[in-house]
Formats: sequence, structure tokens, C-alpha cells
Amino acid sequence: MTGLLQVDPGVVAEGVNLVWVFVATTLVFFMHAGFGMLESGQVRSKNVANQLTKNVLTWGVGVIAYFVVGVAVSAVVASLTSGSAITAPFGHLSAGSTAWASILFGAAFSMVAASIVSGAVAERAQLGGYLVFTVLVGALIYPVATGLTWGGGFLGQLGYIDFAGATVVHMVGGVCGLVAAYVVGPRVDKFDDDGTANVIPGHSLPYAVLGTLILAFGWYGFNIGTAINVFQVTDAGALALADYAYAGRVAINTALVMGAGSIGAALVGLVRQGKVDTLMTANGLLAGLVSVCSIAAVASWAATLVVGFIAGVQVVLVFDVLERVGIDDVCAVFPVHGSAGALSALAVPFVNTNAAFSFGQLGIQIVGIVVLAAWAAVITLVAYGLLEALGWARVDREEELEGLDASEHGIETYPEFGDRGIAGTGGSRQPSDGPAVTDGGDD
Amino acid sequence: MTGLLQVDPGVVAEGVNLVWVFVATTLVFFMHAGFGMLESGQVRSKNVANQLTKNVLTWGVGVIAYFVVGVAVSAVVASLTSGSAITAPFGHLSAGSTAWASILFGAAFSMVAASIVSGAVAERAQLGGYLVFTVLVGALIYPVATGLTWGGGFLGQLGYIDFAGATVVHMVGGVCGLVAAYVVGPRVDKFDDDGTANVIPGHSLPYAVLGTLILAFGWYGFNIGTAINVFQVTDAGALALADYAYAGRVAINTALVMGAGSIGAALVGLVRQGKVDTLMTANGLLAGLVSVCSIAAVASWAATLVVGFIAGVQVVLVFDVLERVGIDDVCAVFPVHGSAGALSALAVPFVNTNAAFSFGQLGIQIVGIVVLAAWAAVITLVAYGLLEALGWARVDREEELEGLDASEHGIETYPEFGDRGIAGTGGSRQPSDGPAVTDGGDD
Amino acid sequence: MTGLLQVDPGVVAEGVNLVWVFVATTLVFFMHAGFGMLESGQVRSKNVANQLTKNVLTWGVGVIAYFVVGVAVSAVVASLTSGSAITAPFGHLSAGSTAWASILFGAAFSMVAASIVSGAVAERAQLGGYLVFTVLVGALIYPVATGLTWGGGFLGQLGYIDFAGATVVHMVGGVCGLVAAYVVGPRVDKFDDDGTANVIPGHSLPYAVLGTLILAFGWYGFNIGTAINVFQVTDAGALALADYAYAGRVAINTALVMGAGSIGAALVGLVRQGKVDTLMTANGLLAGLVSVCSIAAVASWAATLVVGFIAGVQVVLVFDVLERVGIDDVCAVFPVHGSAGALSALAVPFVNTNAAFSFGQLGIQIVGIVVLAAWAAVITLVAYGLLEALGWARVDREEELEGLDASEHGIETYPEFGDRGIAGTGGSRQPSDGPAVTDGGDD
Amino acid sequence: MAADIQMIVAFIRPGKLSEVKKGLAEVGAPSLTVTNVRGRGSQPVKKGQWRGEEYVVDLHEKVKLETVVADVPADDVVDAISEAAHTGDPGDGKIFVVDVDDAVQIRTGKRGPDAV
Amino acid sequence: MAADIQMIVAFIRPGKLSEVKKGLAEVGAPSLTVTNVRGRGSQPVKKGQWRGEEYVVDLHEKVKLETVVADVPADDVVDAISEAAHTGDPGDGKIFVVDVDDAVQIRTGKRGPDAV
Amino acid sequence: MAADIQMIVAFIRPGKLSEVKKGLAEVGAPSLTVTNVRGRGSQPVKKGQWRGEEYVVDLHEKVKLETVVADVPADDVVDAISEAAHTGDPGDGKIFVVDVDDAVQIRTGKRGPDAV
Ligand SMILES: Nc1ncnc2c1ncn2[C@@H]1O[C@H](COP(=O)(O)OP(=O)(O)O)[C@@H](O)[C@H]1O
Ligand SMILES: Nc1ncnc2c1ncn2[C@@H]1O[C@H](COP(=O)(O)OP(=O)(O)O)[C@@H](O)[C@H]1O
Ligand SMILES: Nc1ncnc2c1ncn2[C@@H]1O[C@H](COP(=O)(O)OP(=O)(O)O)[C@@H](O)[C@H]1O
Repeated sequence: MTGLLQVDPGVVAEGVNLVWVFVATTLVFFMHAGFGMLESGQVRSKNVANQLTKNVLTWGVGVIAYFVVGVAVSAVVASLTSGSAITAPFGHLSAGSTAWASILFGAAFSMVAASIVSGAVAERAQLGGYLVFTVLVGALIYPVATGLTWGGGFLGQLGYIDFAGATVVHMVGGVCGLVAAYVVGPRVDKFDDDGTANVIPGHSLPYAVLGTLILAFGWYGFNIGTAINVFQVTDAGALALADYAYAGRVAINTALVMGAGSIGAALVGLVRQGKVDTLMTANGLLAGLVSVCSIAAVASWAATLVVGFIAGVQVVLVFDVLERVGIDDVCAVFPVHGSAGALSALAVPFVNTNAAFSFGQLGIQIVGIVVLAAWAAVITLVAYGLLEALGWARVDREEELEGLDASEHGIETYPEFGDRGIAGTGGSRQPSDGPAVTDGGDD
Repeated sequence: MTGLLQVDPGVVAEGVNLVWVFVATTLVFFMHAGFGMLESGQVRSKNVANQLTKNVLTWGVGVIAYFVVGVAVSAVVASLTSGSAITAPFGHLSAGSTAWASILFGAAFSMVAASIVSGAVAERAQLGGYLVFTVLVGALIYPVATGLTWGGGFLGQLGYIDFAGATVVHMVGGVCGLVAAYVVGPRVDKFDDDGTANVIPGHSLPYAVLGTLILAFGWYGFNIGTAINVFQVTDAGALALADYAYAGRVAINTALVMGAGSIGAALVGLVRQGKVDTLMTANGLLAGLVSVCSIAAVASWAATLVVGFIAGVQVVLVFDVLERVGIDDVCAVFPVHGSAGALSALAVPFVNTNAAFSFGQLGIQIVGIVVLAAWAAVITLVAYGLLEALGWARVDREEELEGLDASEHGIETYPEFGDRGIAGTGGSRQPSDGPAVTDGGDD
Repeated sequence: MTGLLQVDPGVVAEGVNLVWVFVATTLVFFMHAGFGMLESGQVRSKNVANQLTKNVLTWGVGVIAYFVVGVAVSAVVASLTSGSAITAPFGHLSAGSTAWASILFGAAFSMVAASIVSGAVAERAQLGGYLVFTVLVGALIYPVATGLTWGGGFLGQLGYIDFAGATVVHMVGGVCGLVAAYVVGPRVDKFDDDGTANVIPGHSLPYAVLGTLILAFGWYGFNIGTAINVFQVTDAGALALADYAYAGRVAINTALVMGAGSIGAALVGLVRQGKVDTLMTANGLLAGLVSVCSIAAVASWAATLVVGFIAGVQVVLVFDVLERVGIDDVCAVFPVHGSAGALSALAVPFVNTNAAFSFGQLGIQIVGIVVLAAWAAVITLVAYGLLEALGWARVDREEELEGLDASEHGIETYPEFGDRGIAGTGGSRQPSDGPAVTDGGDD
Repeated sequence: MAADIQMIVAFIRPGKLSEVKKGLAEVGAPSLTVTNVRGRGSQPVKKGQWRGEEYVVDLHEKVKLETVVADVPADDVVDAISEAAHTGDPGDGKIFVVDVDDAVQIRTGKRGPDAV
Repeated sequence: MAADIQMIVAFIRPGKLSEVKKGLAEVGAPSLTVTNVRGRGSQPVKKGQWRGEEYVVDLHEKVKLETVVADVPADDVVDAISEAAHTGDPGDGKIFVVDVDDAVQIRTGKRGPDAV
Repeated sequence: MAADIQMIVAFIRPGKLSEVKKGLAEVGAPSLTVTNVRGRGSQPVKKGQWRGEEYVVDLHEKVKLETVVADVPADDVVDAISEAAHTGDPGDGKIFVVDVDDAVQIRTGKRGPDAV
């Protein structure tokens, strides 16, 4: 016979919350594959292997940097900027199983921010320099952003609202990408001498769209997952819904905003060229998703549609501005993640169904956006500037023209591409020191 | 110290059920990426961007149509056909967080039905007309089907059984696709004047197979997710398993039926051509999955294997019939979703381990299938007929020959395709009003 | 009013555990798509459809074989080798819903082992023979491995530790692949007469990397899912965390080890060629994941990084050895799954934070590795030897040269590949018995 | 050697290949080789688009056709191609005739006109 | 027939195509056809890599260019290509001039030099 | 100008390319350019399949080979190709020899036979 009190609410909460943490983390991790495909599709085939390598190693070096150093940095920044005492910043390294689960959720978020950058500097950034910067994103740039906000630092104290990271993750990533693209400079053939922008199509729309849909899939984990606690134990000791009280709102807003963003971007194309552009529509879907991140838990569905629509529209306009000022943001990461992220945080006071509009909150949001953007911009300027000075930022002109796959990796992405039967069969394995031999003399 | 009654069974049920709703919804959403790849692989490269655009915007316009209008339509239809009073049909718009989570699960289902159509009319349907039809699927066609059945309408009252939507989702989608393909007419080069069908291969088997496997992945959410309530609170106030009492059966049947369907289709190929056909095998896997939808919760694993095998075999045979009658169903959506869905609902009385076979139930199943199929067929005939009359159904012959990517979007799916080094570098950005200039005169 | 005892801890445990079983199973199932893309990318375009067909049908025939026969074999082997009585080996076929859920989780694992093999024998193994072998993996080879270990057989009794299947799943799969590749022999053009290995590049790096990331995504289900029970009911009748007490550790180790493995492999390339190799880095990520399987629940994060790094490094070195001894393991499955799996089991006593190092445990681990590897090797030698003798192991030389897509399936993977406008339009449907006709005479 | 062997090289619209193939078979010159090419001539430039930005491409997709004939008069081949590939719009393409000095059939070793 | 029609066949670096196109337009011979080819000449072999293993490829990506001219002197075309495609490193490519016997414009049916 | 330059154009089986390359190197004519083409000749049509439905394709994958020679006799080249590309089954392909009027090496500016 079962006695009393044998279902401890704390145990139920811990177990079920963990299930949800694992699900959400796994989904956010998969966004990595989304970024990989999205970016690969938007670069030329001569740079695909490089982009994929960056993608794989972003997680490789970044997650370690975040776990070992970043978590501590975030805690220290939170303490410093809120005036509380710093206690055992590296305690997380031995925090134990359940705490690690939450930390991993944060790590997956940090790597979303890091992944954004590689799309901006694609097709000319050196692998080495890029990876150094990724370590910095994981160990410093992103942790400072979370320390200031969710960690309880200065902006958090101020009352800055960014539910799922429209600014903390996406805008920070987008600004890093923008500034890095600025420092690295445009691709050789992107701008004519008179500043006219050339259009450089990527090599595969299906990859770009598949990447978009994988990202959208993972985004459910990103947004609903931010409602991370299913249950809580009330002060009275009872089991109650925690973040899950509003998780359904987050979910429906996330699903609807994709529609609004994609429609917004599609319409811009229709109005401007009389044609719906596939990539622009897909970019609009993502910008919609970014734009809901701050407001997903508090906005009505109708307000969400409006914000998402604006986010979709602005993608195209902001991208135009970038080209006009001579910045070569290959995968449009600033319009999609940067400006759409700022838009989201800015929208909070207007759409918050839990609180009436107040200029105070608007002011706080502006301060938050500016501080986070400034932090991302300045540190990237310094860091990528330094990489530039060291000659680690960018490949040589010749290497760029030949393609980073050949120059940085000695690889062809599609060894048979257009050449089935000609170059597709490879050849003798080559001792790396010996002279190159071939299957027939050369003159 | 924890007192009594602090773990309210209702709270446990609500929280855990929500976790499962979110997981299942996310998986079903991802089927969208599956459809995108499956269909992209089955069209020629000149129509891939168009197919992808349709795919992205299907969700874009459809989910909004379903949420804003469709849910109400479903409720009204259920009330009207069951004789109950209509109460606040648009109440769902302010239903609140937890209710929205369930509604989103329904929305994801509605978009599966909608996505099916685009595969049937691929390579010649206008984007605009298609999107109008998608709005109709989300706002009317699918909601009526659910209203009649799961919503408690006429067929539901009658005792019609369709567990996870073999007919409500798949057959309805498949019939819409079939009729739309009929109204739109075959692709220019599909049939010779004497009616001989030409074979028009798609452009990428890997995309088709990847799409199939993504769909199969999402199908676990679709089927096991239909067992949507993990827990319930009994009348006595105790926590008990709800749908989860049979969810394991649903899961194993879903996993096994893929095998049976793929083997069935593979064997047909082996018998007919002496060769196993990859795409046919993949189509058979999907037909198997469709065929288990009605019966997953009640069939034995052995009966499931039989039904799945038949579903796999019939894919090939039904597709043959379509070609013979001159219908150009590009992605074989009717054999895969339509006839396999009907098969599933028809199989219910034969395989139901909860009830002995009865002709009464068989009759009910037949009525249900006929009503749902007739509804889908008639409304599609009217709607696509109207689009046809407006000139919105189909692109021009010339546009079709050139490819929808060029004519509807001005896009190349693979800008470098077969032309690395020739056309891959793009060119000057073109002011949309100015005259076209090039990098060397033309004569 | 709610009375006492209404939340039965057993019900909470059953329901929540089931949610987790379904999530984990679905993720592990999706690894199938990962293998499909990973392997497709590593073969030449002339063999892609064949590889995809094998992939789809591996699940098709394998899951049925495992469910119907394999589960029983595992139970019998466990009983036989532990001296307990055999009871109703086929009882699982009517075990009921909840039990089937767990069985399906096991089935998904079995199909991971089976999928590994197809990568080793790619580009020359006959479809038929391969499928016979897959049935054997599902019905016998894998079940014996689990029977000996997790099922409670001889090795389990001995105290052999393999948490998530580094050896039971991966090494067994890797050894089967290695031996099958040995029996089948190298591809026609792999080795020159003097034994020099030729390099035969696959056809798509993006597929290989996408496959890798899908596998990594599914691996969260594989590893954290092995911590399968969220809750348990204690002897005192209270609800308590079960495997979830350490699941967070499993999760963080899984996430970190990817980094270590990819960095290890990337550095080998950097040191040897001065370049980071994309595929090698991706292979290293997977080898890292394999290497954490045995130790994920007990190793510190730091030890995990060390083991994962070694796993990444050894991929390259072991692959070299294979080439030197003349074994053509197309997708490097032995280095990635075989040797990395053995490494993982071997590492257990060194990194176990729950127990001090003991030579006893090391000995047990060695015994376990040897027994499992020997079992996999011997049975594969016999089975594939038999297939070889029957002429079912390998396609003809001519068929291999032409490509398995043409010879075994009569298919082109990319019907338009490099030929948009030339061969892309297909042609008249061909009555399978009539003579071939064409759209213009031949001389 | 064989002054009476000629190679007809034509650049045509990809969509016309099938008809051209039929036309050639009818005049008794079914053997041919085709290549995907891109060409610039009098056909106006076309616009491409990427993320909504338009750019111009002045190289159009064409198919190159090579047919070598000996017994069949080159003019017949030229006419057959001309007819089948004609649309009347810019971009129809051109046909060039080049003298071939010698021909060999690899399978049989035949040389000269017989080899064609 | 028309002995004054010539086909200029050039094998050049893919990266030089754009400049060559400009050069040809300047000398009044804008019409051309390009094909992706691979070639072996004096350019040293390059190394490919797969899973970290190096192999050699002696066929380099090139672009083949065909321009037929009648009124414009072939030498002008040759010079234009030479100049635009020159880098000075091995692999720049070669230009060959072949006599064309006859030419036809499919759209108009014009023959001979007028057709080019 | 240089009447002694000749272009050998061969259509061969893709699988034979490697041997032909060796053969050409042996006769001292290693320089060549290859293109993926599809061709129709005496080789019987092949069947393709899509979703289990068969269709026929009469264009087979071939490789086109272009080698221009000046010092090396064209016949040596023809023989080398013939030998290396031979299987004896329909589809082996054909070789055509065309006179080249002039040649230029872009890198050096050399003209005539020296340029080849
Ligand atoms: N003089 C030429 N040299 C080489 N190729 C040419 C020449 N003229 C035309 N072509 C090829 O023929 C194609 C069609 O030519 P175009 O001039 O556009 O057609 P039309 O003759 O109908 O005006 C071009 O795209 C090009 O590939
Ligand atoms: N004799 C030839 N026959 C056919 N193609 C040639 C010949 N010589 C050169 N080519 C083509 O030109 C390309 C460049 O030639 P290469 O000899 O490498 O350049 P360079 O003349 O600068 O030394 C080759 O890759 C090949 O495609
Ligand atoms: N008269 C021709 N003109 C152009 N190409 C030809 C001609 N004859 C053969 N070819 C090319 O050579 C290839 C092989 O020719 P085929 O006649 O099939 O071989 P075989 O000479 O062994 O019978 C064809 O596919 C085609 O590409």
C-alpha cells in the first residue's frame, strides 16, 4: 500500500523539467545543421567545404569555450554589473548532472550566436581567424551579453525584457557578423570600383531552404524551450505549472510569425520585381522568427503577425542599405538576425499584453539594445581588427578567387561536379612529401 | 515539510501533456521540410525553386488561415452536422496558452494536408492560384473534414474511426491533389497525342529519399502524437494514463509499417522489372505510413504488416491507373496519400483488436471515406475550376517549357549548375527599371 | 475535493518514462536519415541510388527481423549464457503497449548497428546479399550482443560496462562492416596491382556533413535516451529520479565530445597536410560520439574531452592501416565505429568517477571487447563468406564499373546531372517486354 | 585523304534538341554528339535574381551538336537542323560546316568515309 | 563556298572569361559559345584531397571558347583573346584557328559570311 | 600559314579516358582537352527508370577529346587513341582529324606549330 507524501512535487518537477530541457536542447543543437545548410546554399560551390568546416568546428571549439570559460564569465559579469559578490565562478565545472543539463541548454544558445557570424564573412574569411573569433564568442562575447541580462546583471536589474534572445542571441550574433564583414572587407568581386554592388548567387537554393526549415524546426526548441520549467513547487509546497503557464502562447506565436515573416518578404519581392523570390521569402521566415523571440511570451497573436510581417519586409530594405554602404554580408545575417532582433526588443512595450505601454519600458528597451549592440560591435571591431593586423582575418586575393575549398582545404566539394567520368575517379594516393605524379606525362 | 494533496493530478496531467503536445507538434511541423525535399527531388531542376517557394509559403499562408478561420469553421461544421448549438466559433482566438498549444497541433496537421497538394500539381501550377487554394485548405477544406469527424460532427456521431488521419488528413489531401492535377491538366510533355505517358524523371533521388526519411521521422509525432494525452484525471480524481495506455502499440505499428510498405513496393519493382526501384521503395514506405494512420491504435503488429504491405504494392498499381486515365500526378500523391488513406480506414473493422468484425462498422467506414473524398473532390473541382477560369491555375505553355523558376521567379535553383566558372559569378546588380546591361556588348 | 493517494507514483513514472522513450526512439530513428546522407555523400554519383535503397530497406527488413526474431534471440542468449531458464522467448510479440515502446527503442538501436555495415561495403555489394545480411544483423548478430551484455548474459554477469553501446552497437557494427568489406574485397579501382591505394572521392561533401549533423542530433536520443527511465518508484513506494539522476552528465559529455573528436581529427589533417580536412573533421566528430558511449554516464567532462580527442585522432591513423592491409572500407566505418567503440569500452576503468581504477575491471572490459568483436567477426566471415559462395555478395566487375545505380536499379540518381536540356526530359514510357524505341532512329 | 567528310557544328536551343534528333534521323544522319554550352549572340540578355536582386546574364543555355557525315550531303543535314531548330526568334542559333581530313571508327578500325 | 569564315577555338582559364568577353565585344566579335572543359598541358598537376588523403589531378578546369567570324579578321579576335586571357603563368591556354566551309543562321536562313 | 597543325577530335567511352591519356603521353602528345558529351551512334539505346517506369535514352555518356598536334604525326595520335579506347563493342566511338590554320600560345605569344 502506498503511504502519504510519496510523490514529492520537487521530484516531479525536476524529472519532467529535465525531459523538457533535453528535448529543447537537442532541437536547438540541430539548428546547427540548419545554419550549415543555409550558409552552404548561399555560397558558391568553390567555398562550400570551407563553410561546412567552419560550421562543424564552430560547435567543436565553441561549445568547449562556452562550457569551460563562458559560463564563468557570464556569472562574473552579472555580479560585477549588479553589484553582488562574485562567488565561485568556476563552480559550474563541478555542478553535477542536473545543473549541467541547464548549462548545456545555454551552450546550445551560445552556439546559435556564434554560427550567425560565419554566414556574414563567408567566402573570404580564414578558417583559423574565424575559429579564434568563435572561441571569443563562446568564452566572452555571448557570456557578457547573458551576464548583463538573463544572468541578473545591469540590464536585467533595469528591467530589460528579451524573452528568448532576440537581442541577446540574434542581434549580438548579427552585429558581430556585420562588423566582422566590415573589417574583413567585401569579396573581391562584390563591388565595382564605383561602388556598384554585383550580385553573386550562391550555389544551391534547396540547401538554403532546407537549412531554413531545419532552423524553423529547431526554433520551437529555442522559443518554447525558453519556457524551460514545466513545473515549479510553490512556496506552499504544491506542484504548479511554471513557465508552462504561457508556453502555449509562445508556441502559437512562433508558428504564426513564420508565416507573417515569409509573407512580408515575399510581398516585397512581388511589389518590386513582380516576382516572389524564394531565398528572400525564406530569409523573411527566419527574420519573422527572430522578431518574435523577445515578445513570444507576452504578445497577442495579432500583434505577433504585425511584428513578423515588418521583420519580413525590413530584411530586404536593410540588406539594400548594407550594399549601398559597401558591406558584404553574404548570407544577409544582419537583416535576418541583427535588425530583426532589435525590432523584436523594441516591440516589447507596444505588444506586451501583461503591461500597458510605458515610455519607461521603451527607454529601457532602447538602452538594452544599444548596450548589447555596442558591446558586440566594439569587441568585434577590436578582435577582428587584431586578427586583420595579424593577417589571420582573410585569405589572399588569389586564394579567394580560386576558392577557399582549394586554397584552405585542398578539397573539391563535389569532386565529380559537372565532370562525371572526367575527374570523378580520383587518382593515386599521393605521399604528402613526394613529388606529384600523374597517370600520363606532362610536357 | 510538505503537506498533503500538494501534487494535484490535474497539474501533473496538464504539464506533462503539454510537453508531449509540443514535442509532437514540432515533429509534425518538420514534416514540412520532408515534403519540401521529397517534392523538390521529384521535379526537374527548372522547377525546384518554385516547388520550394510553394512549400515555404504553404506554411506561411496556410497556418494563419487555419488558425484565424479554420478552427472556427471546424467547430461550426461539427455543430451543424451533429445538431448541437454553435457557441462562440471564434472563441479560440482568445482561448489562452494551453488551449493554443492543442490548436497548434491541429494546425500542423492541417498543413500536412495542404502540403500534399503541391506535389500533385508541380511543374505547371501558378504560385498565386496555388496559394489561394492553400488558404482554402487551411480555412475550409481540412476544417470541414475535421468538423465532420474528430470535431464531433456527423461522421463522428456515426462512429467513423480514423485514428490519426489516414482519411481526414491524407486522403483528403490526396484527393485534393488528384482533382487539382486533373483540372490543371498534365504537363506539356507528359502525354503524347495518343495518350502514351512519357516518363519525366525528377532531378535528385537523394532529396526525394531524404524527404521521405524526414517525413518518417515526423510521422512518429503525427501518429504517436495523436495519442496526445499522456495523463488524465479519472472521475475519482486519480491520475491515470490517458491515450498513453495504447501509445506503445501506435509506436511499434508505425515503425513496422514502414518496413512493410517499402518491402511491398520494392517487390513490385523486382517482379515487374527485375530491379528494385529506389523512389518506388521510398514511396512505398510513405504509403505504408499512411495506411497505418487509421489503425495504429488498434491493430496487431501482424495485421499492420499486412496492411502496410498492401499499401506499398498498391502505390505502383494505382499510379499506373492514373497514367492510363491521363492524370499527371507528379509526385504520386494520390497513390501515396489518397488510396493508401482510404485503404487504412477500410481496414479498421478487419484489424480492430478491440472489436469483432462487423458489417455495420465496415459500412460506416465506407460512408466516411465516401463523404470525405466527395467533399474534397467537389470543393477542389469548384475551387480549382474557378482558378482555371480566372487564369490563375496554370502557367503559360512557354513559361512551363522554360521552367517555373525562370518564368515565375526569375531564378535559377543552382546558379552554377553544370557551369562552374561560366555563369556562376553572377553579374552587376540590375536596377529593376533600367535597361539590362551586360559585361560586353551584344550585336 | 481531491482525496489522498490520487497521484500514484507508478503512474507518473510510467507516463513520463514513456514520453521520454518516444522522444529518444524518434531521435535514434532519425539517425537513419543521417546514415543515408553520410554514406550517399561518400560514394560516387553512379552508386548513390543503390546506397539510398540499401538505407531505406535496411530499416524495412531489419526492424521486422529484430522485432519478430531478434528480441527472442537476445532473451535466449541471455538465459543460456547466464544459466537461467528460458521463458517464453516470443512473449514479447504480445507484450502489450508499454512493453512495445521499450522494444522499439531497442529496435532503433539494432538498426544503427545494421546501418553501419552498408557504408563499409558500398559501391560493390549486391543489394540482395546485403539485405540478407541485414536480416541477420537484426535477427541474430545484434541480439546476441545485447543478450550477452545488457540482457543479463555472460558479459553482463561479469560486470562488463558499456553504457550506451560503444561496443554492443557501434563496435559490433564496425567489425561486421570491416569483415564484410574484407570478404567482399576492394572496389575494382581502389588498389593498384602493387597495393598502392587510390583515392576515390565521394560525390558530395554537403551530404556527408549534413548526415554527420543529423547523426549528432539523433545521438542525443541515443545517449541521453539510454538513461531511459526518468522516474522510478523506490522500494518505499516513493517517486524518485531513476536514470535521470545522471542524465545531465550524459548530455554534457555527449555535447562536449563532439568538439573534442572534431578538433582531434582536424588537427591531424593540419599537422599532416597543413590543411584542415572537412570530411575527416566530420568523421572525427562521429568517432568522438562513439567514444563517449560507454563512459558518458560516469566520466568527468575533462576525461571525456581526452577520450574524444584520442578518438578523433585515431580515425585517421586506423584508416591508414586499413588501406595498407588492403581493406576498402569506403565510409571509414571501422575507424569511426569499430576502433572508437573499443576505445570507449577500454576507457571505462580509467575515467569512471564512480569507482577507482582496477585491473579487474580493465580485464573485464578487454574480455567483453574481445568476445563481442570475435562474435561479430566470425559470424560475418561465415555469413558473408556464404553469400560470396552463392554469388550474392558482390556485383560483376562490369556492373561495378558502370555503377550500381545502372546495373542494379536501372536508375540515374541525378537524371539531369550535368545535362540539363539533354537527357533531362526522360522519354516515352517503355513497355517492359517490348523492344526499346527511341525518338529518332539509330543506324 | 577524304575531302568529302564534313563536320556540321550547330548551336541550338536546348528545347529543340529532340526535334533536331528526329530530323537528322530522317535524312539518314542519326549519329551525333551533343554538349551543353552557353552562348552569346543576338538574343537579348536575360535577368537572373538572387535574394530579390536582379542581375543580367548574357550567356544563354544552348546545346552544341556535332554530326560528321560522309555519304549524306552536308546540305541535307544543315537543312534538317535549320528546319527543326527554327522558331524565328533571336537565339535560334547557327550552323557551321567544317571539312574533316580523316575519320576513324575505333571499334572496327575503319578509316575515311566508311568510318563515319 | 565561303573560304573567309573562320572559327577561333580557345582554351582559357575560367576566371578570364569575363575579360575575354569584353575584349571580343570591343573588336566587334561579341558572338561566342563557351563550354566547361578540363585540360592538360604544361600546367603542373594539382592535388586533391579526400578524407585527408591526397591525390593528383592533371586535368585542370578550363573554359573552351568558340567564336566564328567572317568580317572581323581572325587575327583581331586572336589578339583580343590573347591579351585578355594572358597571365604569364603556365595554364593560360591556347588558341586555334580553323577554316569554316559554310555557315547558316537558323532564324533567318542566311548563309555564308552574312550568317555569322 | 601552318598547314601542318591538326586537331584530332575523338568521342570515346568515359571509362577509357585514363588509358587514352596514358597512350597520348606515350606518343608524345600529352596536351589535350576533354569535355563531357552525350552521343548517339550505333550503340543500342539504354533504359532509364523513374518510380519503376522505364524509358529509353538514346544519348550515351561519352567523353570528347581534343588534341592539337604539330610535330607529332596525327596518325600516331589517332593510333594511340584507337588502341587505348578499343573494346570491340558498339559505342567505342570515332576519331576525326581537322586541319588547323593557326595556333597561338597565350602565355608566350608564340604562333604556329611552336605554339602547340
Ligand atoms: N559567331 C558565332 N560564334 C560562335 N557561336 C555563335 C556565333 N553566333 C551565334 N553563336 C551561338 O549561337 C547561339 C544563338 O545565336 P544568336 O545570335 O543568339 O541567335 P540568332 O542567330 O537567332 O540571332 C549563341 O548563343 C551562340 O551560342
Ligand atoms: N595541344 C593541345 N591540344 C588540345 N588542348 C590543348 C593543347 N594545349 C593546350 N591545351 C589546352 O589549353 C590548356 C592550357 O594549356 P597549358 O599548356 O597548360 O598552358 P600554357 O600554354 O600556358 O603552358 C590545357 O589545359 C588544355 O585544355
Ligand atoms: N557521325 C558522327 N558524328 C558525330 N558524333 C559521332 C558520329 N558517330 C559517332 N559519334 C560519337 O561517337 C559515339 C560512339 O559512336 P557509336 O557509333 O555508338 O560507336 P561505334 O563506332 O563503336 O559503333 C557516339 O555516341 C557519338 O557521340
